[in-house]
Amino acid sequence: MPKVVTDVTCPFCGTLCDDLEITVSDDNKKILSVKNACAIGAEKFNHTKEPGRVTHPRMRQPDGTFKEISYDEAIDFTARMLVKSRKTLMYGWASTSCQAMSIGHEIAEKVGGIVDNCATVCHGSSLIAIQDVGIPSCTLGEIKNRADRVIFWGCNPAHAHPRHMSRYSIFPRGFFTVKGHKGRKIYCVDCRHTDTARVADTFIQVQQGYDYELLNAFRTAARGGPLPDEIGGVPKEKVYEVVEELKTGRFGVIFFGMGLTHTLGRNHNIDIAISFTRDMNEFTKFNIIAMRGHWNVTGSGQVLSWQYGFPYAVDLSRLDKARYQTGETTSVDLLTRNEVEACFYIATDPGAHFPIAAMISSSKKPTVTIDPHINCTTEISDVHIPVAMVGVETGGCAYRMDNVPIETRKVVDPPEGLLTDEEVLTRILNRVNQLMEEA
Amino acid sequence: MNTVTLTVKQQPEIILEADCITPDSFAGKTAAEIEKLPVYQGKQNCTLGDYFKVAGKAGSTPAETQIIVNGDCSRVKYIGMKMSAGEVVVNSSTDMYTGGWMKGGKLVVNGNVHSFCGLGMEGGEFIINGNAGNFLGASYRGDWRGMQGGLIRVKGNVGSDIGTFMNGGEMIIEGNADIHIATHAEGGRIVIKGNVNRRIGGQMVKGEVIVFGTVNVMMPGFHYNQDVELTVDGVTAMFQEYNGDLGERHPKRKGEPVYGKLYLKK
Amino acid sequence: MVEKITLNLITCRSIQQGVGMEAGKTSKKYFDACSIIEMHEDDMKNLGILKNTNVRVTSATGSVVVKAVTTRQELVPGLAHIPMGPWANRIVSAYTYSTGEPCFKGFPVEVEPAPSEQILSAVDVVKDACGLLKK
Amino acid sequence: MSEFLIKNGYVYDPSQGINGERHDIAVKDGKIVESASSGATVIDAKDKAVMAGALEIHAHIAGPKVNVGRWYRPEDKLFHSYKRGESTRIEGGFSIPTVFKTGYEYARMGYTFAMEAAMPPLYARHVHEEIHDTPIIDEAALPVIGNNWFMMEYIKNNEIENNAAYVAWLLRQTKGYGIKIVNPGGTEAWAWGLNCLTIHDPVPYFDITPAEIITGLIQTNEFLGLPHSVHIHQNSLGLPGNYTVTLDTLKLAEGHTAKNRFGRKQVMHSTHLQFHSYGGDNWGNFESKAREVMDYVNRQENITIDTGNVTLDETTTMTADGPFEHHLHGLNHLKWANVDVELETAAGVVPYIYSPNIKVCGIQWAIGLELALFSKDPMRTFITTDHPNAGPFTRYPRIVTWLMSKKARDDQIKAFKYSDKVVDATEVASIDRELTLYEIAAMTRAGPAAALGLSQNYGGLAPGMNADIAIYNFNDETTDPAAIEKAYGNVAFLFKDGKICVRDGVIVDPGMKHTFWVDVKVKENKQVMHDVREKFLKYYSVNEGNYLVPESYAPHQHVIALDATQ
Repeated sequence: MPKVVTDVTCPFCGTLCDDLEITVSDDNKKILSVKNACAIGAEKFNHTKEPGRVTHPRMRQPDGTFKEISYDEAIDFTARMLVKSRKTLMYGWASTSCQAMSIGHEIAEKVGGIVDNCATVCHGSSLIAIQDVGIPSCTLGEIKNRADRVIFWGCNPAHAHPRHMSRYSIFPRGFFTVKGHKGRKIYCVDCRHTDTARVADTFIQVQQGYDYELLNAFRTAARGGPLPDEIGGVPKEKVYEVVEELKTGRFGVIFFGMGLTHTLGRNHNIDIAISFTRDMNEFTKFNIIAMRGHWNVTGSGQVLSWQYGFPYAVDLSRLDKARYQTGETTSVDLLTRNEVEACFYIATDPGAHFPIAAMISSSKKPTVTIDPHINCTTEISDVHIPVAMVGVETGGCAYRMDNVPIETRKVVDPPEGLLTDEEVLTRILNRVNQLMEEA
Repeated sequence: MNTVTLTVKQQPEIILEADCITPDSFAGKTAAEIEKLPVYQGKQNCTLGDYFKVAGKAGSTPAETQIIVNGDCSRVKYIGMKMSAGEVVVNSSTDMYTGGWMKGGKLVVNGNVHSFCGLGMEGGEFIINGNAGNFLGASYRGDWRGMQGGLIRVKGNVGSDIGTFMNGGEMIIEGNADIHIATHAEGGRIVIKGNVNRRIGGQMVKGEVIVFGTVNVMMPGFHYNQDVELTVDGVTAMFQEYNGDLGERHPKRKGEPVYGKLYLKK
Repeated sequence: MVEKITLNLITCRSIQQGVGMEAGKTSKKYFDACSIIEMHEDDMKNLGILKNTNVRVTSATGSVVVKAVTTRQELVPGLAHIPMGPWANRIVSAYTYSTGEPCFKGFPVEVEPAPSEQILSAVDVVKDACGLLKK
Repeated sequence: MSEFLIKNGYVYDPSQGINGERHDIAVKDGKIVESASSGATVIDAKDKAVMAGALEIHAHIAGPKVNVGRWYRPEDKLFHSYKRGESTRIEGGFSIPTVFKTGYEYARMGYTFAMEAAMPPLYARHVHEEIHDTPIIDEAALPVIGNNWFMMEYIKNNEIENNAAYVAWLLRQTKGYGIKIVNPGGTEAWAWGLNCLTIHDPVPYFDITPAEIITGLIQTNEFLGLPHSVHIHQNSLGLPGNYTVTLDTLKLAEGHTAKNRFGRKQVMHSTHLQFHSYGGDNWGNFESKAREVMDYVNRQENITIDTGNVTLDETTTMTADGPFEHHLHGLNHLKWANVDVELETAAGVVPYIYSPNIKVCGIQWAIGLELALFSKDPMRTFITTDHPNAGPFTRYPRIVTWLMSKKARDDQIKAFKYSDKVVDATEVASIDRELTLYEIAAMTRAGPAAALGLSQNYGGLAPGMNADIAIYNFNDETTDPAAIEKAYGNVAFLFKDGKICVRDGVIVDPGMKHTFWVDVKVKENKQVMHDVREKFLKYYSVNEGNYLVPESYAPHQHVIALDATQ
């Protein structure tokens, strides 16, 4: 008899929808159907069925081909690499559980690693901004229950967080928002007329790279100051009009994405958006939320923070202290400046998502990648250790984009013999301890 | 004043952390003692003597100690960090945090410096005879206390984010600057003799930025006030004075708001 | 008509890119979703190409061959988009302004028709740059 | 398990009335026993003070807002990160230490238990993840309930039994310990940018007042017979003149009697009272009302309090009192973080510098000390810094020194920039009282243990009790302030569950920490379960099935099981 697993959390994006219903075969081996997920989430669960899944660690040979090796061999190679390297980049963590991260951090503390997560190329800018000016924010349920002014700035949830608008931000009816979409005014600020812009009541097309100036104009307008005629392609009349509309709302929120974090000025774009949000609290209630990408990148930041006090780019290379400086201990800078001697990647694919210069540097160093699948990183690594998919084949804690922790569930068994991240990391830690005692 | 001369004898394989290269840690030490000061390459503990030949003898106090560094230091971080007195002259380019949290004395780099130099500087004089990277005289992440005092002078160009959260002191850039100048500043003065790309004085509360060259894009929150004559670094000229950032909070003095000031040479 | 045009490039997510990622980096879905450049029709006209023509995109950092397409995520003329992925990252600068964040959005590229050039696979586009691709 | 005999120490144990007498303490299998066998390891405690492990009754050491405070203040760790000893993890942070430093520092001061004072239920899992990673010390957490929608609806309709059933359900879901109230009604009002500044201000929409919430929750607490009483952070925190609101709130306890099987006597614990004992009506005429407040507390025996001592440091304020943090940001313009939590609560975080050069900070410092020095019953007055709000908990050695030494207080007063103004606005300079070690033991051990309903096993040294024992290098003869501070901050020995975890201030064993929570059995309540289902379907952003904190999150859990079905 097929079984239905309910309350399943989707391990794709930071929206972390936790209402999926998944039907699995009675032997716990196959996913038969996925209910409530978006196209991407469904693909993730269905992908487990794909043939050709790697089930054994692989080591790259001098001729560029890969040879199957045992977990013991792979773990020994990894531990020796970590013990030898004087400074190791340990990057990834966004697609694994908080429990696994914790073990990874213990390894890093032993071997002098620099633990960095996907925020480094995603919402790292936002974290820097929050460190500079704080952040007035709320959980997503508050938006559902109260928000009547919703701004999407430099983000496109229709594509990147497909169920965000229906679960939290545009369509749901909440306690004080019984009219749902009709009771809300939706704004979209972007340099493209996106699918998100199509559902907005007001679209403000800003010239690419002029968000900081436009937000500066919003702030100036909120204080009743004078403005030049046009800011980043937006007429000043529009700015005054929108700011007045926002002031008349009861509860406003800005959702922002990589349209702000990736463009000129990076953290400053977020910084000024937060400052605008803060200003608006003099007139009404206003919050701002980062549209975090990976499903558990937030969790990595949380665990690193309670253990070391920094949300990413945590430099433990001195063994006796934790340090942090974005621009120095961040992955792309470490790689392009050749500041590390080995690379350890887990639960992410920098090969696909880092600028190529960083990966060229990485490919010249001893590298181990832990990932369920073949990807752009595994193929330029010395060793690839395949593992069970977290959130599908094993469970663990994850944090949503608003920092709410939600448990991911094991839905099906992993392929025979495949270890989990937690198991692989624990074995690496034990091997590292052994090697260090021997030394 | 006594002089200690350091000469690079071996390049670090990765990068060298040498926060001991200051008059404060050298003071009262012989060359042999200075050679034993700790430096680091990742988790490897090394000594200064592993990488530098040390000659001469330090003065009995930091103020009486001069350090001259020869050889390529472009992979050496933290030179002159937290120095309180004395003098350091580096005849090379240097890496990050040169002159970080400097309190006094004089630091001269006859080359370029990388990012985060003069971070949180409180006093002293920091002369860079080449270019400087990003976050020059800025605050450490999260800190609202950037450059507090002292002087930074750069002969060449600078990167972005100079003087972020600047509260005091003066910075003179003889070349050009990129983006984000004096963001969140609440005091101090930045003079840029060359051109600036964009975003001068964003979220500025108080303080001054004076630009001799061109500005690619002005911040909408800066509003023209008047023309004024100023004498800046020995040059007298007419400037357009702007008040800003009008989007930011401003303290009041005698009932009148105090603005950040941007001066553009006419 | 011109031989090459300069466009301002951004790299973003798309739902097809998301689905492709989950289908696997070696999947056709991923290749189809990410080895493209989305352009405004005016820019295509200007360059004298039709939709689905391979083009070479070159930045200060590097160069990559992708397929030119149009998009529902409407662009203004002069703005182009390559979905985030290894193709885009061949031309994204690793300069981070000392923030850790590379220049993923807002940099100039030159686009020229390259109808006879091949688009490399996701893995190969990375291996190629790292000198690991067996020619 | 090993056996110990602690010989020749001066024992301070108010739970047994032992005041500095020489007593030997025997330890076996994690418990204090009558006598040790000849094989016991002998610990020489000559000239040393022997006390039970201390209990922290109110601190913010685990959970979402604490972690915001950590990560949004990298500058709090700059040059404040180190590793001490082979077996310890890296420690970091000054005002908001990392979990590792938190556990180690409490242990180094002789603490073996700490209460996380504000757990947002929706974030309970996060709180427990941090507690899980905090070494050595036992911990529990109080879910914040004072602005909860379920609670407000039940209490508005006077449905105490339904409210009790809901609270019991919530404690089980969140692995919580008791009822925390923060700015009742005011935090819900904050969701619209408003506040409740007196106990009679109506809560927007919910048509209820803070006074009704507090009274209803006292009734709920005693209906359930929880080990701890309601634990309240009152309305109007931190504002000049708020002592009248404080007295109004404290009076709500009148007429209520504690009903429980733990020997707990109070029905209300009023926390960080320093922030609530302010006179004047602006920062110019700001003054201490500690005497007025303590006069009432001394008379009213069903109240306990903790102090919230200002330590004169740069720190990070954080509270579920969202509107207060917004107000504070308006005063100092430092970075403001806020999180409103759907249906439940909110929280704010703002850095703050208690400067000895600022008059108000000096007065705040004095008020905190006055509360303890005016106290007639050290068993009802506990020392806290409301960590990290009035200062980091790592300053307890300094606070104890100020309380035990008039000279230490006078030295500090002299060091203030506006000494005269501080003296004028307070009474601290004229107080000669110096607390004894016996009184300190009452305020940090026996007292908080009783208030938390834990006095059967914790906070004392009687045979049968848990062998959590702190031995310090000082005694009542020690008068040098520096010596007191040093000794209190570096225990000679700390026994936790009968094992030595700290020796001469150095962590030697990671200990076996326990998470405490309260599991109350109530009559089956279909109404409440229906309400829960409905609110999760309609208003929460997570599924009901994902709300529960599994027991795997509570290491070596210590479950206090209650039956409230009778």
